[in-house]
Amino acid sequence: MSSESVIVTPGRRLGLTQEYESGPGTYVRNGMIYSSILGTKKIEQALAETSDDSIKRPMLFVERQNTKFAIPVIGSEILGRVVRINPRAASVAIMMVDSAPCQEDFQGIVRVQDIRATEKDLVQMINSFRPGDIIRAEVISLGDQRSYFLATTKNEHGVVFAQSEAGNSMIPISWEEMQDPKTQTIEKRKCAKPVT
Amino acid sequence: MVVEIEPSNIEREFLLEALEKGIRVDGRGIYDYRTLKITCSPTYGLVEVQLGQTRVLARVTCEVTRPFPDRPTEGLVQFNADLSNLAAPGLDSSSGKPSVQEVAVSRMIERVIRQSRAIDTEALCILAGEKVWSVRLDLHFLDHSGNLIDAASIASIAALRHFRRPDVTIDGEEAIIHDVNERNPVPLSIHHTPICVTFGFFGSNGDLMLVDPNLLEEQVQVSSFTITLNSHREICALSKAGGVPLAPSLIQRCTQIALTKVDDINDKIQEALMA
Amino acid sequence: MAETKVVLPGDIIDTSLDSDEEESSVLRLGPGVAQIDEQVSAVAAGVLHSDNEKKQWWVVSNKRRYVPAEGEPVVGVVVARHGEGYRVDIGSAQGALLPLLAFEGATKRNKPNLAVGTVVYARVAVANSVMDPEIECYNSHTGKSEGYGELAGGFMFKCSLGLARRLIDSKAPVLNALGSGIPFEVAVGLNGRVWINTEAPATTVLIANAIKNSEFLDAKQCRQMVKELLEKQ
Amino acid sequence: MSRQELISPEGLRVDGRRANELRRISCRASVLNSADGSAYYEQGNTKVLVAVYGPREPRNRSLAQQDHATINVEFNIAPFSTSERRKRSKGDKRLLEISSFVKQTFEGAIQTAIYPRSQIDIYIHLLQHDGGTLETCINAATLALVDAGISMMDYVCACTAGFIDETPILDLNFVEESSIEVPNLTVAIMPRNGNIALLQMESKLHSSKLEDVMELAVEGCKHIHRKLDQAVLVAAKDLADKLSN
Amino acid sequence: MDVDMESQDTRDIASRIVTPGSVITNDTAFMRGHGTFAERTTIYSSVAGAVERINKLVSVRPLKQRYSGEIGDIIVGRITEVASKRWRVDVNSRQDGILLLSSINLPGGIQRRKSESDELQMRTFFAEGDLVFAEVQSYFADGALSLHTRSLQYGKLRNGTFVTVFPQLVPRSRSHFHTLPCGVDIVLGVNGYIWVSKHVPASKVEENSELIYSDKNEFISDDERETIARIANCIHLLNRLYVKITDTSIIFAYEASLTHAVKDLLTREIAIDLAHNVKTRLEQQS
Amino acid sequence: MSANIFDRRRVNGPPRSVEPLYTDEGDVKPFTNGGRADGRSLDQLRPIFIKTGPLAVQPTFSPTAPSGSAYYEQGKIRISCAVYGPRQGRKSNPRMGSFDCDFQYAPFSCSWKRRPHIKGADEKEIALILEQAMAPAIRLEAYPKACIDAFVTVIESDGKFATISAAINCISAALADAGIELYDIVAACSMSLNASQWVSDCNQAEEDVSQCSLFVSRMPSADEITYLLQQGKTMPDQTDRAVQTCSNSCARVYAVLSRYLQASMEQPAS
Amino acid sequence: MASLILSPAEQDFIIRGVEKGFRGDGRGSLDRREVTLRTGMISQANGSARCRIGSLGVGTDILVGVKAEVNTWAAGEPEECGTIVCNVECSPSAAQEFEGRGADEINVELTQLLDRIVGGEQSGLDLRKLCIIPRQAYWVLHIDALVLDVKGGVADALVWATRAALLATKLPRVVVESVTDDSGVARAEFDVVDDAEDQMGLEGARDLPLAATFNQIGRRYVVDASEQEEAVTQAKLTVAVSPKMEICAIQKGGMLKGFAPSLLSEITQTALRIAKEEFARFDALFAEASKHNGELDEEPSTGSTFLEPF
Repeated sequence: MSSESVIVTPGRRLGLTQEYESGPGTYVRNGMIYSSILGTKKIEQALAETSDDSIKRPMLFVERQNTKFAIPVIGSEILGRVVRINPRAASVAIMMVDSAPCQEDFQGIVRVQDIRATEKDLVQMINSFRPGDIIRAEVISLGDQRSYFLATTKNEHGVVFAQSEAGNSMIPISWEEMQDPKTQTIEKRKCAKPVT
Repeated sequence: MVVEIEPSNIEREFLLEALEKGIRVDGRGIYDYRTLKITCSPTYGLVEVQLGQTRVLARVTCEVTRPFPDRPTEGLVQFNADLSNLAAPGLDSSSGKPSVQEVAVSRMIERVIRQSRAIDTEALCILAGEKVWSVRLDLHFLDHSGNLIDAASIASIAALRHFRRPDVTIDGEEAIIHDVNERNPVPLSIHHTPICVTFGFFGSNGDLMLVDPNLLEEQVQVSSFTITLNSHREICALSKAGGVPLAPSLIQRCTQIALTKVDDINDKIQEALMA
Repeated sequence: MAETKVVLPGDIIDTSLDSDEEESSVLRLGPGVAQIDEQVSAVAAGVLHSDNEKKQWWVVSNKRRYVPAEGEPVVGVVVARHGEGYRVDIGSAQGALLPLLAFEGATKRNKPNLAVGTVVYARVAVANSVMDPEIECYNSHTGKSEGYGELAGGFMFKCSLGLARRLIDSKAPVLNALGSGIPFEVAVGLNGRVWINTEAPATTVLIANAIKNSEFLDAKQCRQMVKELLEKQ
Repeated sequence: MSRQELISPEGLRVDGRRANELRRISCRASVLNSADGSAYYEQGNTKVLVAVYGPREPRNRSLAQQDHATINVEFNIAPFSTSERRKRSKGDKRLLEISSFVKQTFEGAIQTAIYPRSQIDIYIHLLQHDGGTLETCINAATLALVDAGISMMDYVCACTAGFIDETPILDLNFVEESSIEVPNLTVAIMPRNGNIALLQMESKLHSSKLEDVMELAVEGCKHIHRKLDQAVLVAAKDLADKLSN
Repeated sequence: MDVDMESQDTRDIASRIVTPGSVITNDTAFMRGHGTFAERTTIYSSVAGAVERINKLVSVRPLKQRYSGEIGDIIVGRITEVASKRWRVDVNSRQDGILLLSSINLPGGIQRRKSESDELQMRTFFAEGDLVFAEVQSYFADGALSLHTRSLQYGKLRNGTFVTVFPQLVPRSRSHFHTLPCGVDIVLGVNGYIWVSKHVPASKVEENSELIYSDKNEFISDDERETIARIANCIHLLNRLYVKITDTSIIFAYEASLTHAVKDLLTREIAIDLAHNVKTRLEQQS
Repeated sequence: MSANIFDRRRVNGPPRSVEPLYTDEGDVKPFTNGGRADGRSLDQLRPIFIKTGPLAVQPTFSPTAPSGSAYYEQGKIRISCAVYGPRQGRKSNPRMGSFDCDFQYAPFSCSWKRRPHIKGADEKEIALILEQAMAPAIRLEAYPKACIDAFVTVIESDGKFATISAAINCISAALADAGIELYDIVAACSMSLNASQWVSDCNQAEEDVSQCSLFVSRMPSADEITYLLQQGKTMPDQTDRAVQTCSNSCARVYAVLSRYLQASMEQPAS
Repeated sequence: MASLILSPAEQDFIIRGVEKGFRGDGRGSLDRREVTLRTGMISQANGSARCRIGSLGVGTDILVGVKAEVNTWAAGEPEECGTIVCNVECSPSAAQEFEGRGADEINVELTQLLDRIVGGEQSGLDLRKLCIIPRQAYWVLHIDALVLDVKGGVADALVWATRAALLATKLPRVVVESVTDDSGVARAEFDVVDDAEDQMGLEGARDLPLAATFNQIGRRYVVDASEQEEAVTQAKLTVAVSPKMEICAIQKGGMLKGFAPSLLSEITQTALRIAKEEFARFDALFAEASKHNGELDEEPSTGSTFLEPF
């Protein structure tokens, strides 16, 4: 069955749970799948091979072409700016969640033990981040009252953009060093492995 | 934001140890005031008082307004004390409600001047029920190194006595307010000149007493007491709130000491105004 | 040294030396002096000092607010205790951190326990623009206390940073003059706090006042002033 | 308001009291159920209700004191309390002043050192106003604090006194205290040693008279102390009986 | 004051009612305990209450006060905040108690070491609002109580309802967890927090340690609900009438109450009547 | 005394002032012999106009731009609403997000005299009403720790209850435009009781003369009434009847809303 | 109140209980807790009352004072009737978060609710009787409520207390005579008779409504919810009913859910059904209260027995 496109408003009945999985942009109320956002109704056929023995139902979801603002959830990858640091943690203003921008910055912190996977006790905050750095990180917990907890333990996580004392943007030369092309000064950072 | 730094333990201990021996950290005698400097500016009603490091600027202005219906023949006296972190960090004026000190000081001055009716408000009446003078006293604290109240009271009285308001003549229902250079402005009529004298008390039950505590002493003192007297030896206000309770006898003793202090402060004000 | 030259921020400083081989030499710029483009100019108001041999330039200015610099001795007051260390007020913009173990011979088991309000003599260990300063009560290299640590008894008072710098100099006239007259202990923090201790409060007060007064006096006047004070006593 | 009207030739005051007579006092503890301690206190026509909470976790932990309890006083005047209705804003300086007086007074009386890092809240409601606000607030608060079982060096008892026609008078009512001729002296004492915890005075009084007026006020305080102590004792005895067995 | 006069003789110090500031004794032989303070040689009371005396130690027990903890107390608390590696717990005391992540039993039964992941998912053990049955382990430097739940009977509370009473009414005793004959479990926290719940055999939890942190209630039948409500009301009325609250007094109240409908227990007359009834029975007993 | 009447911020105005003269448009009798002044039938609503995204700047993303917005007209009523979020909330709740609403009348918007003593209070309360009417429709559990804010400005109001219900419809549209997850669109409608006759969607003049006004907001798909407010006296059966009729009118409003929203998607707003 | 967070287990226990008709304290879903009423404790007010809803002295506790003042008529104000002004303040003694400005929001909510119920004609009070001289002077009734303690069902207690206070309110008599001033124009003048004996009650106070709040919990609803029950309430509906069995106001509250229409009408029906006994109960209590007019007995009584009314 081809996925026809119908525009639906929130609260519109889309189908039954016996027939469909409910996907993003939908919710289920007593056995019925409803749309939860304004958008186009899509149906995605379950891929044959993935469904081993249990027969998989096609997924019903509602899609919005101009994706709106996102919020961080556990596991999502974020892009943020380091606001201030102290020996124990760096506070980060989360600007992007996955590919979607945030309406306003969310507060996050990277605790010193979450900066890298190995030799945690040797990590020095000052040698990992500086205020103003742009970092890529992963949300590991909803954290405390204020901030989300972030981690840069993965290789592809860490500083993606930083400026030197002199104010020139630096280029990573190792996974823990960056260099100012002009002044040749080398500063320590926990760099992110460039994603190709 | 900025929090006041409590004095260190050794400062406390030393201060007390010295005081036991009758010595004050700034070398003063127990019942000595710090050097009092009163400077009157050429503009009427603008006086700066300097009590050691503490500096207070008092400004008196006046305008014509309509009296309160229930008091048609009385002029108004308004007070406004401005205690910002200009004077000292720790005092934060940014938050909406006034700080404790600000309330304390401004209410104290208000009590001293208004409740004791130092100013003759009837004399401020121009046309009963229609026009009266509204005198306004602004206090600006420039530097806080202890004993704001005494400095403020001295500044207020000096400023009020130094102030001149434009002269007025009435014919019938008409009031003519004369320009200052057309007719000499006239001073306010002041009944009496109340002056605050503040005492600091130290030791577990406050038996060590001293006059005019400075900032460090204020922070260390266990109790304080302000007595306000005028030249007629009348008490115009008493204020002792908080701190360890004091023996009644102390109060009497303070009164005696204050009487002498008030006299020479009044003299100082006098000569400052003469100058 | 030549007559004192007062510079204001922005003043271009003539770094041309009487010595000729200039380009080879490297200039050393101290506090209050910076290289802007090709020129050297003052960034703080104060008295310009220079040392031609070492090719050094620096400006001595009398600030009120202390800006911590690594290695400087300071006198601080413990304002709070956290899990990782003490928060110490050293008069800088941010309170400094004093790690629990930054004392001579301190171990996890036995470490000094400082009450809030205690006065400590310490040296600045970490000072950078992005983090709160850190101080330590021992020399982390030697592990020896070198006179740092808690200051018990005595009296502490504040003075201008300029005066503090002059006092730290071993041949500070006031201290010498006083020292010749009366025995006393003194610890000077470059953050403008001086701690002194004598056997009698009276003398302590006297010394404190003497030091405060010496702010604007030259060596000769100092001795005079001290002399009078001592006589009064 | 002139003196004649304040004291009749027979030496009686506007409300028929003698010069050295207190107004009728009645009080009652534990009037609110969710407060740790509470008290309702009447002195003449002035009526106050006080609720005490704590010592409890500070509302805002950053304000917690390392070595002693913080005392927080909120004073509120019910709009219907005064003869002509008036609604006061929370920022009113007089309210703030009264609450800071009460706060300071009890900081001296409560053994705050044994409750570190905690907070004691004193919420005061003036339900009816007929003079002597500060004195009634302090007396009521004392009762409420005792009811909350908070350790104190002693009761704090307050009383006002004035001076009319060369005679000191006790416990001013609204009419008396609002006449500006009458000096208005409020004293709070610790009855055990008679030390003065709070002393406030407004308008003029000759220094030679101070002693007499204060003595009278202190007498008033002592009397109030007996009242409060009696109330507390009855309450305590009663609870004790209940608990016995 | 009269109180002081009579108090001068130190013979019958104990079980006297004193008020703040009144003299307890001038006898220097005595040591000052809670609720008192000394000035020179004299010991004064700082609260209103009954004087107690354990040989030379005199103290005054206030008749109404917030809970002040002692090590070993069995208490019920409510989680107020999930902080890093610790929970803050409201224990009706002068400051929140602390429950360290390290002092709870982690699921997986055997005392397993806590791991990074535990720190990140602390809410799965206790979240804000949860009620916890715990024991006071020690004091922190700042005087806060440190709690622990390292025993199978401790942990999260389910299947019932929560009652608060005056801490003074709950005497410290051997056991604070009782299974009443009427098939209801009660936890009498000495901090005045009481948990009344359907009886669940302890074995059930032992079998399945996951249950320690479950939020699911067992099935509760109507009768059980009624009994729970009845017990809760009994405790409430005992509290309001200031009768000591022990398993015995509760059982007495329960038995006496059976003649009334549950909802009527809280009407004044019946309440007074029941309370009186309980007291007399308690007196007979002793 | 004067110390605390003195105002630090403002220059105090003259002690006496004269109130401006209002030109009262000759008082139109709202109900002349049964009919309505504007010729509507008793259960007829005023024409509705909606537009979403008027406040969105192009390109659609900008940190300051609201995530969704709507402009709503119903007769003379004109309301605009901007929705911000999901964004970091002040009171963060790890279980679910929060929805806050701010409501204000533009100074020139209301024809009635505001009772001075509750100045602003009515605005605060309406904000609360809007929150309580909308929150049941928002899937807050989908936004842990975050908060969603709606800012409503009444440019012109005509009938208090009508305005509130219009505001609800406006917020619904704005939320949908913001792509916030909703259970359903909330539609609201007001009524007033006049001479024991219920009249739908009354304007100010009509509300003023009626002894009772009421409004209902409803989520059709779940057939749930998210808010009900009645001011004034009725006989019980009257209330029931009113709720009935209102629900029906809500259905009509709902139809208009969803038809517009669908259309707005078909040709994305240029 | 809002501050109270329950554990999931507690919530489940309450919800299931309610659905089965068992409430925490054994009440049926329509039972109200013990109500205590006192009047006339504020002698300086024209009328005052204190109402506590809760068993054995634990409960929501509200003090209401009514003050009547003469206002001079100004253009734009209603010409021949007086006005009623409501104002509710929550004391921090009810909940710590009410400190400072903390209570502002709930104050507004309650003030508006009270205003909606007793603020106008719908209250049954005859506002025209509050007019002294048309277009010249009228009475303003200031109703000031002070919420001292909150243990669920504030709205109900508020209305109960207000009704009692208004019933107890006495207005001084006003004599109006017309005087002709020298220019020969007749003007009406009035003066207020200052005599405690010569006072009269409010017209139509007997018609004042009572309110009942219905809290939807699970699939059922309860009257007079306790603090814990309010913590799990999804939605609530406050219905004010007059003795004449008219509905004076309805207001929905609660963030989480709405009502099914069927439930809604059921609730309004119930409200009317229970109104009868509510009024009966109120009148009994009020009569009782007006007997001993709130004067404290001489002997300072004590915290010993918490049952003592106040």
